Amino acid sequence: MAAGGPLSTDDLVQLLTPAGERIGHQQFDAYASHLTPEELRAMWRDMTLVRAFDKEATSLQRQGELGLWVQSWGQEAAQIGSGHALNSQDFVFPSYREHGVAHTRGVDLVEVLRIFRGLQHGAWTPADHNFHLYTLVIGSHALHATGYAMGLTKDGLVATGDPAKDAAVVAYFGDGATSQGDVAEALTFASVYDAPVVFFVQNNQYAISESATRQSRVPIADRGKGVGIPSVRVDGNDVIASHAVTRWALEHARSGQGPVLIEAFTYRMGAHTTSDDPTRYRPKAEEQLWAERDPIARLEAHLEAAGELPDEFRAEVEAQAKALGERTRTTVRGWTKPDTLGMFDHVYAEPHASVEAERAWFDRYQRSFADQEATR
Amino acid sequence: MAAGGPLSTDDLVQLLTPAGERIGHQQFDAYASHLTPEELRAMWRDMTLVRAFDKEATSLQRQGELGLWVQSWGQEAAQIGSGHALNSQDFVFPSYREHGVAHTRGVDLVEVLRIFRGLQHGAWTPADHNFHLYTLVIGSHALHATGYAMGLTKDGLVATGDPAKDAAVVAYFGDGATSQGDVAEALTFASVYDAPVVFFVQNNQYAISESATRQSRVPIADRGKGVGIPSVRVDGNDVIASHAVTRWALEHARSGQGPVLIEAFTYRMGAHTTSDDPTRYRPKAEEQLWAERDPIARLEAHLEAAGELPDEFRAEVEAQAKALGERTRTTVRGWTKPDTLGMFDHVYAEPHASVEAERAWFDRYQRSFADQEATR
Amino acid sequence: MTTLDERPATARTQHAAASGSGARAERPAPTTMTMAGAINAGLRAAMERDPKTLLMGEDIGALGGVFRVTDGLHKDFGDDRVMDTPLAESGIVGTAIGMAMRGYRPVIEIQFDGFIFPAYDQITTQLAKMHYRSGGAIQLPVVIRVPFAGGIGAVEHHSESPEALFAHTAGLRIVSPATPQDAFDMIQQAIASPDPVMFFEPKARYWDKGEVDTTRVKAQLDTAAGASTGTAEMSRARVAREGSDVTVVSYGPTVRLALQAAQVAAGDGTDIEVIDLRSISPLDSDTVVKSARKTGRVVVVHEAPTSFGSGAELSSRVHEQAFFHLHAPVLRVGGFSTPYPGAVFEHDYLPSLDRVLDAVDKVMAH
Amino acid sequence: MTTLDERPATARTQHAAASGSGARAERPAPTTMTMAGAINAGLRAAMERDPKTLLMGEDIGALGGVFRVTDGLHKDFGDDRVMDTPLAESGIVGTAIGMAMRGYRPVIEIQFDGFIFPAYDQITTQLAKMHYRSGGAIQLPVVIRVPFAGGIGAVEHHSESPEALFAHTAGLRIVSPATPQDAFDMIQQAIASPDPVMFFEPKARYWDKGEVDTTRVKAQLDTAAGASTGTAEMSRARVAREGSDVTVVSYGPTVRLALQAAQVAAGDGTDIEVIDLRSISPLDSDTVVKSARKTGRVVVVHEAPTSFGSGAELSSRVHEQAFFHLHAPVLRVGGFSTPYPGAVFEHDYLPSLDRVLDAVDKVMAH
Ligand SMILES: Cc1ncc(C[n+]2csc(CCOP(=O)(O)OP(=O)(O)O)c2C)c(N)n1
Ligand SMILES: Cc1ncc(C[n+]2csc(CCOP(=O)(O)OP(=O)(O)O)c2C)c(N)n1
Ligand SMILES: [Mg+2]
Ligand SMILES: [Mg+2]
Repeated sequence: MAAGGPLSTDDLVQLLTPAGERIGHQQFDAYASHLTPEELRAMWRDMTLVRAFDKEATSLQRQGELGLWVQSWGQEAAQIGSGHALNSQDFVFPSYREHGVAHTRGVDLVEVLRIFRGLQHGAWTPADHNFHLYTLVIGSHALHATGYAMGLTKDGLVATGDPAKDAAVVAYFGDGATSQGDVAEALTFASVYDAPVVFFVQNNQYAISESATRQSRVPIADRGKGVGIPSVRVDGNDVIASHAVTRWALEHARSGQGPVLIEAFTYRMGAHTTSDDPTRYRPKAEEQLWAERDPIARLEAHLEAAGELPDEFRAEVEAQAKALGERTRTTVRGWTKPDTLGMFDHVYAEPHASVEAERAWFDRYQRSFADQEATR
Repeated sequence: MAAGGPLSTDDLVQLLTPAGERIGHQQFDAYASHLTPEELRAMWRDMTLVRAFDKEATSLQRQGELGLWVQSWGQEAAQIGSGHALNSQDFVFPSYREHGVAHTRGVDLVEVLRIFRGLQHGAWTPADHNFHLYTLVIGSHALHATGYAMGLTKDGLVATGDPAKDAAVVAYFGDGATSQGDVAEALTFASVYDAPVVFFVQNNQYAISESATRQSRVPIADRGKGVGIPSVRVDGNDVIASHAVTRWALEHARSGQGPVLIEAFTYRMGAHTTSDDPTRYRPKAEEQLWAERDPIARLEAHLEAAGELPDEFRAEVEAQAKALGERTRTTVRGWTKPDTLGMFDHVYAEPHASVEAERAWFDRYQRSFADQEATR
Repeated sequence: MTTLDERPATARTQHAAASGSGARAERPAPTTMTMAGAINAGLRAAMERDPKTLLMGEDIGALGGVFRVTDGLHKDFGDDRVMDTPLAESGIVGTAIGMAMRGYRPVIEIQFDGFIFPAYDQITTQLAKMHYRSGGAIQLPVVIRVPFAGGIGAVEHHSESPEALFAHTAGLRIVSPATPQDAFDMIQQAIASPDPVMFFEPKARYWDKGEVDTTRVKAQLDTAAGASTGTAEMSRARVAREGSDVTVVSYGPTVRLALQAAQVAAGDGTDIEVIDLRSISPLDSDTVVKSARKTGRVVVVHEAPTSFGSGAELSSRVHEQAFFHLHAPVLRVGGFSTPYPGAVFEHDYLPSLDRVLDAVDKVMAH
Repeated sequence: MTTLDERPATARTQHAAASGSGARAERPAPTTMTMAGAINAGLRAAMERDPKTLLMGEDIGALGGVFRVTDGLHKDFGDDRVMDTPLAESGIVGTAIGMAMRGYRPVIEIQFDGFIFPAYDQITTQLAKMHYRSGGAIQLPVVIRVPFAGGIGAVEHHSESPEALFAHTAGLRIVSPATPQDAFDMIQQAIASPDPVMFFEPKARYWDKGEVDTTRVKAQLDTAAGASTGTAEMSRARVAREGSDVTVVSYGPTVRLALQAAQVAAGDGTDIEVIDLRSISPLDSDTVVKSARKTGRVVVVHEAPTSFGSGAELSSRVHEQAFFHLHAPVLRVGGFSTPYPGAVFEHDYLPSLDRVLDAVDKVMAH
């Protein structure tokens, strides 16, 4: 791809070099200056836990305990960095790979696996975490995020001057999603209504097998220019930079200045999902190159160089990761199939004749087997 | 609307001042320098004829001879200027208001009225004029245009070096259409596949009652920036400038350099359609202001100042306009309802059991009335 | 024009009883309204009832919508509650979903039937499924108003009847009023309902007039259980005319036609029972089956193409549940398996009085 | 796994006769293929037959599609004829329409059933109507391949059966193969057809194996009338098993189930005739009605929700045309009126052997 294309690494905001060295940035330094070693350690912990969980889920899928698993491997910095920039009153619309963000919103990662075990389509109550359900239909939720943000404005929760009140929305989606008409319409609505929404694109360079060059001939961040939305490209493997630009964007949105588009340039280190086979479409050398740019290792190098990653802390996180892995295994294996009649629940909020009739029929039908059993 | 918004008149390419004075332009002068007085008169003639026809159709609708009419009034310069830039091998995808372009493609304007009399949905054979049917579903045809252009590339009809062979596509649509997901997807496909397509947006400032500020907070031309498509804003009431930028864009596309987006800034001088009532949503003063910027008057002033609009020519065009009006009236009034069974034709290219059965049933059913009549 | 389809006596009394309102004594005289006027009044009442109710659509503000159904509302409720949107139907439905998640009750106007399809994905995969996929945690009380069906001599894409294309998807309620009274009541019940509702307005009936009692639904919706009662009520079919020989079932634009057919047939000694379904999802097949068991003959009428239309579902259910009571198979009278043709053909394309009577004759032949 | 639904003897002989091919003598031994392999081979044959045939979709190039149905084709035909597209279904269908206008025959892969809806407007208002609105001047030979239906334990949106949502729209042909042989033949007939065809591939059957004779359809399509003959042939139902007591009608994924039911019922002394519709639009109701007149009892099986599904249309037509031959009403066995549930429930949700046999028992009770 020519320079300036969607895989270009020019103009990425960076606050940590790949070697872990903290560097300055005229605009965004201010949004990272509050980060204490403790907070950086918290990010490192979150990234490490999410990756451990991700691995565990992958192996549970291999063992047949899950139907599918979607890894966030490689995208932890973009997710945890941005997730740590959120206030509790902000609302998030994830795609399906945002386990890192889910974790920062207090969603129990283990519960997420209910979806991938086929028990239910949504596995948490969005209002409890200000974190919407995963959306699998690419791009659809960008519009929901925009509408929710428009609602925040109507509710008077933007530009109040009270930081404990001002709220914004973040919509996460991928490079591939930016080709969808719905995402374009979301950008249009957001800009026209000045909605307090941050579009956070994780450009992980692939939409399943397709390179981001298949979606755009310019950087994905340019999509903002088409509708007058300010945008920024950030090194998505740099957790500090990802955090800083998101803080900036959220302040922009919460203060009534309208939407922002962030492109976090990163890499999907694993397969698209456990059903995918990346050897068919990308060279091992590329994977290796990006393995060397591991986002967790980068923060680790930074903290170590500063002497801020003591062994006790490492050990503590390691133990937590292990415990999470164990809890994941035992919980998932303990899940049993719920009552079949539950399949008919919640189709509507009010009774609907077809659903009621079919539920009643199925109940009788199921019982008829039980009765047959009983009379044998 | 703030400066820089979609109603801004800054940065419009102009080659004729509103007073009709020919001015220079660094980039685009070269694309107008070939225009002889004769060619300018031809444009004036076309604009005048199209407007006369438009008026005639409007009064036919008032008389109940047409179900609806969609005026092109006020947009003649954008349409005739760009239409005159087309080569015969280029292909056009119009929206529903492009009567001016239709005329330049050799479509008999009177035939267009078949659609508005409810006789048929399409009233010409697209391949005969390299002019597709009107499309009423806003924005849909932008994708067809892009696909057609991709086909031109596959056919080796782009960048051949032979100007008689190189071809491109022009898709016409309005400011409102630019909000549709389909238009965004068309821009994406066109840019990624470097399709030889020119997106020609007539920003007539309204989508029915809605101001263009409801669709965008930046100039519509900026939509190109989002996907890396070069774009230009032109004074759409300046026929010479509209012509010049379209020539440039077509050469760009035909020579394999990919798509272009043109925003022609103009004004819908009439109602949206004969069903519309603009007094409900726009001030008379605005209409008057734009009446003073009439695109035909502008070219007329230019030609007159140059002594290039002799009375005989005026008289000739006037006679042609009158003749066209008369032919329109008599032709339209002469149209009778075609055979009802034709309603079942062309649903499929190959026989389809449901259509065949229903046609046969309807035939019998209709005949049963005739039989009843006969036996009375 | 006075409509033939006003049989308020039975239907209204029945409703009043159902809603348990005791306000009959103080009920003011009913007003005459067009259907468009009744919807306008219903929207206004809903907006006054609940400040979270807002309208979204193309040209619904200053213009009042291309059919003027929202006339005056923008003036009275302002930009914030009557929102002219960008020209993007998927965007309208998608952002409405987000607003509903934030506690609003968006009422969308889609300009014409043929322009609902760009929003099809948002309606089918998002709006319809959110309550289910969230295990009941998220309600989306979104109403999508669609002026639909033909008969007005319009150009392409302005006369379609796409209701069956939505009824197959669980999670949506699909209703269509046939009278000003129902239009007034049902739009308010639809807005009050916690479920997404597609509200199909028979545009050819917009200017038909009828008496409207504006008090009944108000009393209903002001109660705590109003949303439930209202949802249940708009989901029930209405016997628009009682009869004993043949049941003619219809909804929306063609109910008037069914009543005309009944009037003509009465002259020939055939007593037609006319059922106005009002709701397509749920489909109140119980009411139809009851009638079918009585008359033994059923004809279904709608404008949508017969093939794979909602009449197919109704026909199947009546056969399944009343087979041994039927003297003849259920017949369907609908549009043909072609795109909606040019306006000069529309009266050939659409179900006509003759075609309905022809079907009635056929079922009566057994 | 060997499939139960292979009855090539009758069906194939019938076809060979229909196509009038005299090549029987030199016919090579049939090959064993999976359905996915058969579609792959059919695509390859179509691409070799006509250089204007090209493939479009997400991940169909280097990856070979998420089901590997286009495996190897990108390698052999290159970027220009196997096009990985941007992630935008409306864009794929819309640009395919433009390419078809320019003389190409695009074959689109939609990755999963649940992702067809963003393209719904282009399919319904553009692809389906162009031939009609152009008065026959524009043909759009576009094929849309949709891996559909459930049974593979997938997450949301990956197991849906949306065929009825397209069958109601005139201008589209809707087909679905149930065997590798039909998959191989029908994909080529669909591509050769001058009409737009939606080709629903039962994804749970992709890995079922069967014998495929690769010569017959070749001989057919190489003739001048091949496109017409092929279109007509893929539009006809196939009697997959002859029987005298009950007709079980199905298509695509559930044909195997119908044949299993027939086998089990045979043990109980009930002789089931199994009809594989193959085409949903047009619906070959003649073949079904003929069978219904013979057996007097009909059960329709499909995975899509029963309500407003294609079974409703079939049931209505059978009643309309064979009412006085029926001993019992036509019964339908389908999915429920809920969104497709979580994978742990899918075997409760989907038609099962027990549910089909239960319906057979019910119609046999009369
Ligand atoms: C509308 C729609 N089309 C197709 C798919 C199938 N699909 C699932 S993920 C995916 C790729 C998404 O790529 P991207 O947006 O870059 O996100 P990533 O998976 O890389 O995080 C595709 C095509 C889908 N889920 N939805
Ligand atoms: C998908 C769709 N939605 C709505 C409409 C109704 N409609 C017809 S024209 C129009 C306004 C179009 O505005 P614009 O694109 O600016 O074109 P103009 O009419 O000004 O030339 C609308 C909303 C439509 N035709 N198609
Ligand atoms: Mg990606
Ligand atoms: Mg406009």
